[in-house]
Amino acid sequence: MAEPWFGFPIKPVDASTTASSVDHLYYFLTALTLFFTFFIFMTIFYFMVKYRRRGPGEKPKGTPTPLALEITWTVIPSILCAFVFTWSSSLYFRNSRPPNASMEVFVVGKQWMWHLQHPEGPREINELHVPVGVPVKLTMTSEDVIHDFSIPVFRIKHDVIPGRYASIWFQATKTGTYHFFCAQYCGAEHSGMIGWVYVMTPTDYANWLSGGGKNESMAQAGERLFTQLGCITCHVSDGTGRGPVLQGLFGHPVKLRSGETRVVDETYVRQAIVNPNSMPLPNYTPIMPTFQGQINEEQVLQLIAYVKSLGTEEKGKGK
Amino acid sequence: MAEMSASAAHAAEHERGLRHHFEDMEQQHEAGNLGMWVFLVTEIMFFGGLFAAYAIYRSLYLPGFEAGSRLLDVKLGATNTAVLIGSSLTMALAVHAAQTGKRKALVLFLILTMLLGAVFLGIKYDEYATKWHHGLVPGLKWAPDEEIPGNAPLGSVEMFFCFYFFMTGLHALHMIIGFGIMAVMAAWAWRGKFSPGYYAPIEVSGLYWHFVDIVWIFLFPLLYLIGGRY
Amino acid sequence: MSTAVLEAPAESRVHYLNSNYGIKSWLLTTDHKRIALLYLGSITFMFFIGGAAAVLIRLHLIEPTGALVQPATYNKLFTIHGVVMIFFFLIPSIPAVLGNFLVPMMVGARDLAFPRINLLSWYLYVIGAGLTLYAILTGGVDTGWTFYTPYSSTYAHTQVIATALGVFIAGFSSILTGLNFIVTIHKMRAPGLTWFRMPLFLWAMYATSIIQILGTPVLAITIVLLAAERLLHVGIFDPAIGGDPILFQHLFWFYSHPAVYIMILPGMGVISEIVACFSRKRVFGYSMVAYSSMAIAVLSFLVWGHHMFVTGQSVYAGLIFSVLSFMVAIPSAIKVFNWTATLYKGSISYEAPMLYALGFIGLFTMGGLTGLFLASLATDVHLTGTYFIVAHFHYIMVGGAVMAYLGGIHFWWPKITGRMYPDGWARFAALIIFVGFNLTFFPQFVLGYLGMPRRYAVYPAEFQVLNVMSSAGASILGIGYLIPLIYMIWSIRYGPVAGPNPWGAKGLEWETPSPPPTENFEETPVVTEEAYAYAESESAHG
Amino acid sequence: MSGHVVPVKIYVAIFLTLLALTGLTTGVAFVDLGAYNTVVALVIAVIKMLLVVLFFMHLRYVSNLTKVVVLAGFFWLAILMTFTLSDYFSRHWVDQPTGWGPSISAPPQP
Repeated sequence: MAEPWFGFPIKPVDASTTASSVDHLYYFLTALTLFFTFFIFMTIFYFMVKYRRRGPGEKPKGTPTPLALEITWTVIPSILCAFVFTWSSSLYFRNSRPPNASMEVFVVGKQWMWHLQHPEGPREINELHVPVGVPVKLTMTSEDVIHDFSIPVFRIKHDVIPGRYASIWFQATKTGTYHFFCAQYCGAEHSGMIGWVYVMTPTDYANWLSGGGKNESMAQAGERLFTQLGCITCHVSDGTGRGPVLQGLFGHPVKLRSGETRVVDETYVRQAIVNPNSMPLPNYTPIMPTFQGQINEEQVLQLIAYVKSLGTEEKGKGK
Repeated sequence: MAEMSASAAHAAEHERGLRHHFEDMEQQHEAGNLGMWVFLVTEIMFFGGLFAAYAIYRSLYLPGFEAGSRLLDVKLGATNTAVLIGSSLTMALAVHAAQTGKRKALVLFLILTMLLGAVFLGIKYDEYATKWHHGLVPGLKWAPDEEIPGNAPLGSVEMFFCFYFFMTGLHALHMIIGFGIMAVMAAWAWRGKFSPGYYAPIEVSGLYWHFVDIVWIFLFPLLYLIGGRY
Repeated sequence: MSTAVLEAPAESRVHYLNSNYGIKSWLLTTDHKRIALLYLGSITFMFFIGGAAAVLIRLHLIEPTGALVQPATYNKLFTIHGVVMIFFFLIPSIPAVLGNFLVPMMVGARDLAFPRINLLSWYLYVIGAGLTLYAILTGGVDTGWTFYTPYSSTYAHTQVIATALGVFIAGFSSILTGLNFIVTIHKMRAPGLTWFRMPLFLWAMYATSIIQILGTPVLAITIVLLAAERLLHVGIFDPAIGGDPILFQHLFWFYSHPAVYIMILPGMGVISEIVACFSRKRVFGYSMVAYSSMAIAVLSFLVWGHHMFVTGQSVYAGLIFSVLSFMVAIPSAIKVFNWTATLYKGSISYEAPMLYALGFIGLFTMGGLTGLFLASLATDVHLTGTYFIVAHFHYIMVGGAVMAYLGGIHFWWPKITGRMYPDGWARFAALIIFVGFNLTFFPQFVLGYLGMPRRYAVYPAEFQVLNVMSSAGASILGIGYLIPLIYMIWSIRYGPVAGPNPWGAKGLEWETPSPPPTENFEETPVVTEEAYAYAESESAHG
Repeated sequence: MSGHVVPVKIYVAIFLTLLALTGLTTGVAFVDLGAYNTVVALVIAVIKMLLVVLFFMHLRYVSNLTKVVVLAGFFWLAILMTFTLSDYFSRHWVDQPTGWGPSISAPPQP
């Protein structure tokens, strides 16, 4: 997965829209490093030869410290740093704002494997199939310790933390098969948490999706759970139940009893399922039992997918 | 070139209590005092880590923290605050007695300080025992048999009690260490080790004791009072 | 060197080494110089334990499938390497050995302010190291030196508590050393030694002590909380009751980022001394170098979040930490430029300490500049958690701190022991270490850019070439470290007598015999001039 | 030796003030002031701390150096608190970057 340079691996393949922009910054920083390293080495070397001691009792003359010089070599690095900071931060901001209509994949890390699930249903272990040219959002959480989902050829990574959701996105630009890694130490088989990303043409991807036979989609699985766990008895769609109506809820702001306003996103729904009493709502008695320990992270994700499928408001519509 | 000063003949006058590497008592006293203050700064940071964590979790899990706070006995907390302030007074008076060379008063005030410290720890023990009885000790005996005020989430209440025991436990540990130091000081004072010219150990121990008092001055409102008791 | 003249008196004179004998005279000593030697012995021991782990790591990584051990064992190896090298070698190295020996002498005092506390801090170090070794021998520990929760608190099945306790106790050793230095520098300076006449080594030790005092307690409480959580199976980092693993990282890095400056700042102080002495010049921009040490001490506490850019820390906090991380690069850059300028119009000679110092400047420059990749958000996302981090960190710590430590040991060795080591061998070793070091760690930059994650016991075959190069370099580096060990020990017995000032250096420590008498100076010195008055007509303002 | 001897009267006065403040802060805890309960409790605690530090611990009478040392301690505590809290308080500002569309659908077909 490296692009060889005279047969020598020196640069990873860039296979996402993010990769090349990160690489440009990387090249600039490398040039900066090389320039200053050479500059310092050469200056030292020159002084070493020119001002070598010529006799045992030699006493050099003192040199004054010109303030202008001190200011110069304080200001120049500062300007360079400010420049790199601005460049890098705008890039980072841009890269953390994905384009609309991303496709979504859910990732659960556990010691020591990756479970991935597509909303349409297909599940994968240590493999991720995605189409080229489509923005893909990964929503990730962990069953146990901190992991980190890292795809070097896309130049992205993010920690995967138990108890909350993290998300990253990418848009692949080259078909091929690439490694992804766990990049946060997670125990004995940490180095075994490696998998493959298959970047496919959209047609191939469509074939792959439909090739798995009759798959239950995540939302359907979530709906089944919703009934099984009895959620349906309180969260009634006509508003007569003891719990809030979930239809059209996702993506909307809600006001909590504490006065705080939160947008119903993945993290919110997860918290509402595993620890409902931590965020009581004004017009409801907090009677919902906690589901912590009764369902695993993948099932939580399925429930979230179901809540999402009950209708969302398109937040990005106006843009 | 540095010259050797002819005047420094430190070997000549060895005042009582002066260690050989200091020039004079003034320097030794200032060094000891500064050293203790620097040590107290490390103590600020030591407790500071806990206080920072407390601030974060309190902001995240307010209902649980308020409920946990209301499960504490504010009367005992306030009594303990008064007891500890009293021990700070006796400690300050002990330093005063040392400065003015009153040996018996010094011993008396040190023993009073220890006594008040013991009362504090006794009350603390009683509080811990009650919490144990009600199953409010995370990790060791967590099965609350009291009604949780405001129906707050149990996990957050448990988190509050983690902080309660870590914070008060570390504070109590400091009290116990202080108790030991006071015992040594009282013994030394009894033997007449101190004089108006040499009382640095008393002063420095006093600084430590007052610091422990200050930690409690903050723990009391943070744990007992700001729980929406109205 | 005109050592022959001084040979006779040095042998018959009473000094700190021969003033009394026996185990007790060492284990109960309160003499800062003897305590420095106790530290030197114990730290060297720990260095070779950590080094042995490093050798096994590099051997193991020659094969993509792992040449030597099971992954679980490999995880213990890199944890041992990290814990031992950081908490038991790098942090105490220069402060506890050279600082202990030199701070009282440089301020012109007979001892540190609190000699018994100084001895206590050595015992704490030994107890902490002992506990950690016990943990290693009874099953090891596999959390990485960072002890991240919830792995360390809940999932690891190894000796986490014993190791944590060892680090906790060693932390107090570090605190007490810092406390001693702060009080000594404030209260015990000789008459005439104003702040801006102090050698830059003292400024560096002062700045280091500030970090030790203010940072270490936060690590201590964090470790206590971690151990308690492990014991009680519940605690404030436990996700089951809403605990946030990222909070652990905040508290951990609040200490552990400034801690890298505990490791490098003293090294910078050593380099200032050496460069000035061997170029016969006052350090260029003396006051800028002194101020930059203090600036680093403060700024180092404001940048810890750059270890957490990909953890899910808020984007805004990330931005703030990023800009502050760039800012902390500036004082380091100022130092490098000033050291280089010190050589200008000097009278430069190339004994071994100077070679180490020049090596330091070069490697530290590279290490510092590669830090920019990690302060910058967009590139950090790709590089963090990979071998790029490993390479950058080792450039600063091994290329920087260890080079400075070795340079300092070589520079003050004649003062400490009264003997000279063979300079030819020393120069040879410096060269070997420089070459071996670059061969070991430069390939790791490339490995990191290619995406190889750190802490991998086995790795995809595409990374093998660079790993083999790195391992080859490590074998050279390992030999490089053994050479000084041999000739230094040899020199204690057989080295030529050094005399009080073999380098013709300035500074109070060179105005007393080698080895110094127990009380350092016959009479309290009075300082009448600025530091580094080497040159003929020093223009006194700078 | 140059230790400052504080009159016993002052010690007793400080002690009584501290007791009164303890009573006050306990009493205020039972009055509903909304968010200000916390503020009042902390302000009173800070006042009590200052009284102890300045008089019982003689900080009023010692050198500026010691005062700087103490201030440094609190300054660094403030660094720890503000920087850590800044992360937690700003996490929800842009938890999800804007622009996530409804993403349960299949990718657009070419």
